[in-house]
Amino acid sequence: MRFAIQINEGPYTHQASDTAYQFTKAALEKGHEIFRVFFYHDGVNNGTRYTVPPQDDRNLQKLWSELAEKYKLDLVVCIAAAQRRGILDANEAKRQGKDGDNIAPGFRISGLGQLIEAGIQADRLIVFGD
Amino acid sequence: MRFAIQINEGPYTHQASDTAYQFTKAALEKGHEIFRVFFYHDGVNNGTRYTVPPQDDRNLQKLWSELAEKYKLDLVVCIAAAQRRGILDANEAKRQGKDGDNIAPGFRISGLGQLIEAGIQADRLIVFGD
Amino acid sequence: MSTLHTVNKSAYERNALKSCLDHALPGDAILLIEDGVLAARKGGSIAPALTAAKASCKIYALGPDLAARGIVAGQVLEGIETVDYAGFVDLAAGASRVCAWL
Amino acid sequence: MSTLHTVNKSAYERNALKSCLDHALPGDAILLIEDGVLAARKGGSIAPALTAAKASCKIYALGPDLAARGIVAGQVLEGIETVDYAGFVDLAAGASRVCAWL
Amino acid sequence: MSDEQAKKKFFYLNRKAPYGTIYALESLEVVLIGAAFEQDVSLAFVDDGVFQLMDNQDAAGTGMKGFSKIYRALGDYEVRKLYVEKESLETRGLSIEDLMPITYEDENEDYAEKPSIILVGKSELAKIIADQDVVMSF
Amino acid sequence: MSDEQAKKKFFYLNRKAPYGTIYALESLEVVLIGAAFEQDVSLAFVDDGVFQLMDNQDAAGTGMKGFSKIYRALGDYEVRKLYVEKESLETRGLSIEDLMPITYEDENEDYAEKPSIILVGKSELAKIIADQDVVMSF
Repeated sequence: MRFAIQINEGPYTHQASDTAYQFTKAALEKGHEIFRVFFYHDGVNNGTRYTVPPQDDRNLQKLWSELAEKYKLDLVVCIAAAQRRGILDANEAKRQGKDGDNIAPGFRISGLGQLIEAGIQADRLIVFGD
Repeated sequence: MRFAIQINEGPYTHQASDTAYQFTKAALEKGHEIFRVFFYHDGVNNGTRYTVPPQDDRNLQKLWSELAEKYKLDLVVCIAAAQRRGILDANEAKRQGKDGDNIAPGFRISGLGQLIEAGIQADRLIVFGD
Repeated sequence: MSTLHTVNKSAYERNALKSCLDHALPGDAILLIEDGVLAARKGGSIAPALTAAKASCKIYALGPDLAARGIVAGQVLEGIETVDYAGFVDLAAGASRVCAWL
Repeated sequence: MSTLHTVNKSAYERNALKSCLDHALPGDAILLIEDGVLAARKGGSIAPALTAAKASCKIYALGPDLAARGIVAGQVLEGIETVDYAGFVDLAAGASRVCAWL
Repeated sequence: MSDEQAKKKFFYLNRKAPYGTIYALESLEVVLIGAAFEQDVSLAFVDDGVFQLMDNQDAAGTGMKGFSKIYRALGDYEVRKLYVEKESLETRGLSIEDLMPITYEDENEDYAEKPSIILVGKSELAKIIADQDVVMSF
Repeated sequence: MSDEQAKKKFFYLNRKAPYGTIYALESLEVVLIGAAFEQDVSLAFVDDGVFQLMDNQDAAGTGMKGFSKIYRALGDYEVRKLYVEKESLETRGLSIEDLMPITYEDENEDYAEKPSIILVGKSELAKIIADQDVVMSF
């Protein structure tokens, strides 16, 4: 079966990203397909490579990046939500006249249409949030 | 009177930063002193200069930076909370081996002791959160 | 000396206002802000609890938050006073401590 | 075909579980996750509502979330089935749609 | 997605008040983008979500951007089914007269203005949910 | 701040469950840092905050870091007043036996172990709040 995942909250503050990660990993290990993971609202904050969580804690950004690499996951950060919250890739940084970017490996910035498309293409959309 | 302000949530997602800003501005305009504004939890996300909100919307980071400049406000971002969420100044970036930083003008990163000190030194601590 | 309690959550969604009312002492002030102001509208199921609390506490609602949510003057419960941000500052300065029910 | 409803909020703090129960149809499944699992503990004031819902819906709770919050096996309400993340995936795959009550 | 058979039923579940959090606004942004995909779209306003449709919203004093006008424009985006739950209104002391009027022009009836808001009871809404393909929660 | 007169009463109001959100953990981090400032410190566990003190917490299966052991160490930081509200426990079907034992060593009584948890009714807690200088809410 083909799943799509929507994550509405950033890492650490709410459990949403943790639960979504465990669900996604379990689905992949069962042989299901993940069409896309879409990060919306504060969820875009999962995609910054600037985080440095305590050494004895999980690093959610790295967990997502590694899962993406292993399974060729499509991790999409919503551009409108990212602009409000300060998540940039090199292109966006240039376009907005910012002096740096912070997107993490395996994440890409794109539009809300990618969420709608995920809803259309996937058999099930699962939303994790506050 | 001397106030201290604690902000627990990031910009846009919750109204906490908006309300805290309006309160702080009103207090200053009434001649009160603001000992410190302390950004904790997701509140640290108010201090990134990478945000690009829609042109017809308020820019909370800029509003805080401008208020800080006008009134010599002390805007402190909690270091532990900032590390979890990817807010860095140049020192922190170097210390953590990151390739850039995103702290906004007028904000500084420091420890939780600054919040306790604010509680001790101020006549009133006001907390804005979720 | 008295406490200023702030409530920023909808009483229809969360238990923050109820918990605040349970812990406010006679003479305390309660200020409804952000989504907390939704409780201040006449006719809602939370209105009787607020009306009862008025007997011992002074209750305020932040005007800009009422306006944002389309609650106009005549729709605010009798006896709830509307204040602006400067009024919020005065209430905080006038109390001995501020307790936020987040 | 049936719906899988997820509830991730404490029923003692918010109205999400109540709203979910109000909109679940007979044959639907309800999965308590994150702070939502707190409702699954025996003896709480929300227990009768969940017990009543069991008559028409199947109710599940996420085991790792129960464990994190110190709710051990014998303390879970009778008839609530504990599942792991793989079981969550199976429930989502087995329903026609997933509705999150955030 | 021009094939009628391929249309999916998208359902936006709005349970939160506006302004205190951004969910109402960012939900609307999804609806507007989603309209271009020509799916079957319904919005539901349940619990505090009914406050999103309050008439006379004026956010200027808070410093935030008001966005209530967008709801009125939904008809232009072919978004015409706004289910509002009766019980949620009643609990909050509201009636449909307290909500802003939202209409669309019916091209099959000489562009007559018709109301987009549909009052439903919770048992009716439960059946509507059970008929959807994709449920987006905010 | 060595002058006894200058001590302030700090009150940490914990109303949220652990793990679903980070507030419980980051509140504890403030308490630990704050202990070095030698103020008069009280913690209150009200509403879902009482779940923070549940015995037998094991977060391993969620991938999150468990932190319940920190509560047991509070005594070493001279944090000895943990007010737990009776009514909050009762609503949730809990009793004090469901909470982890938390103690401190009383240096005035030959380091005897004494319980840090103090059960209080809500009217009693209301009076305790009215006696504080600084209320930190999470």
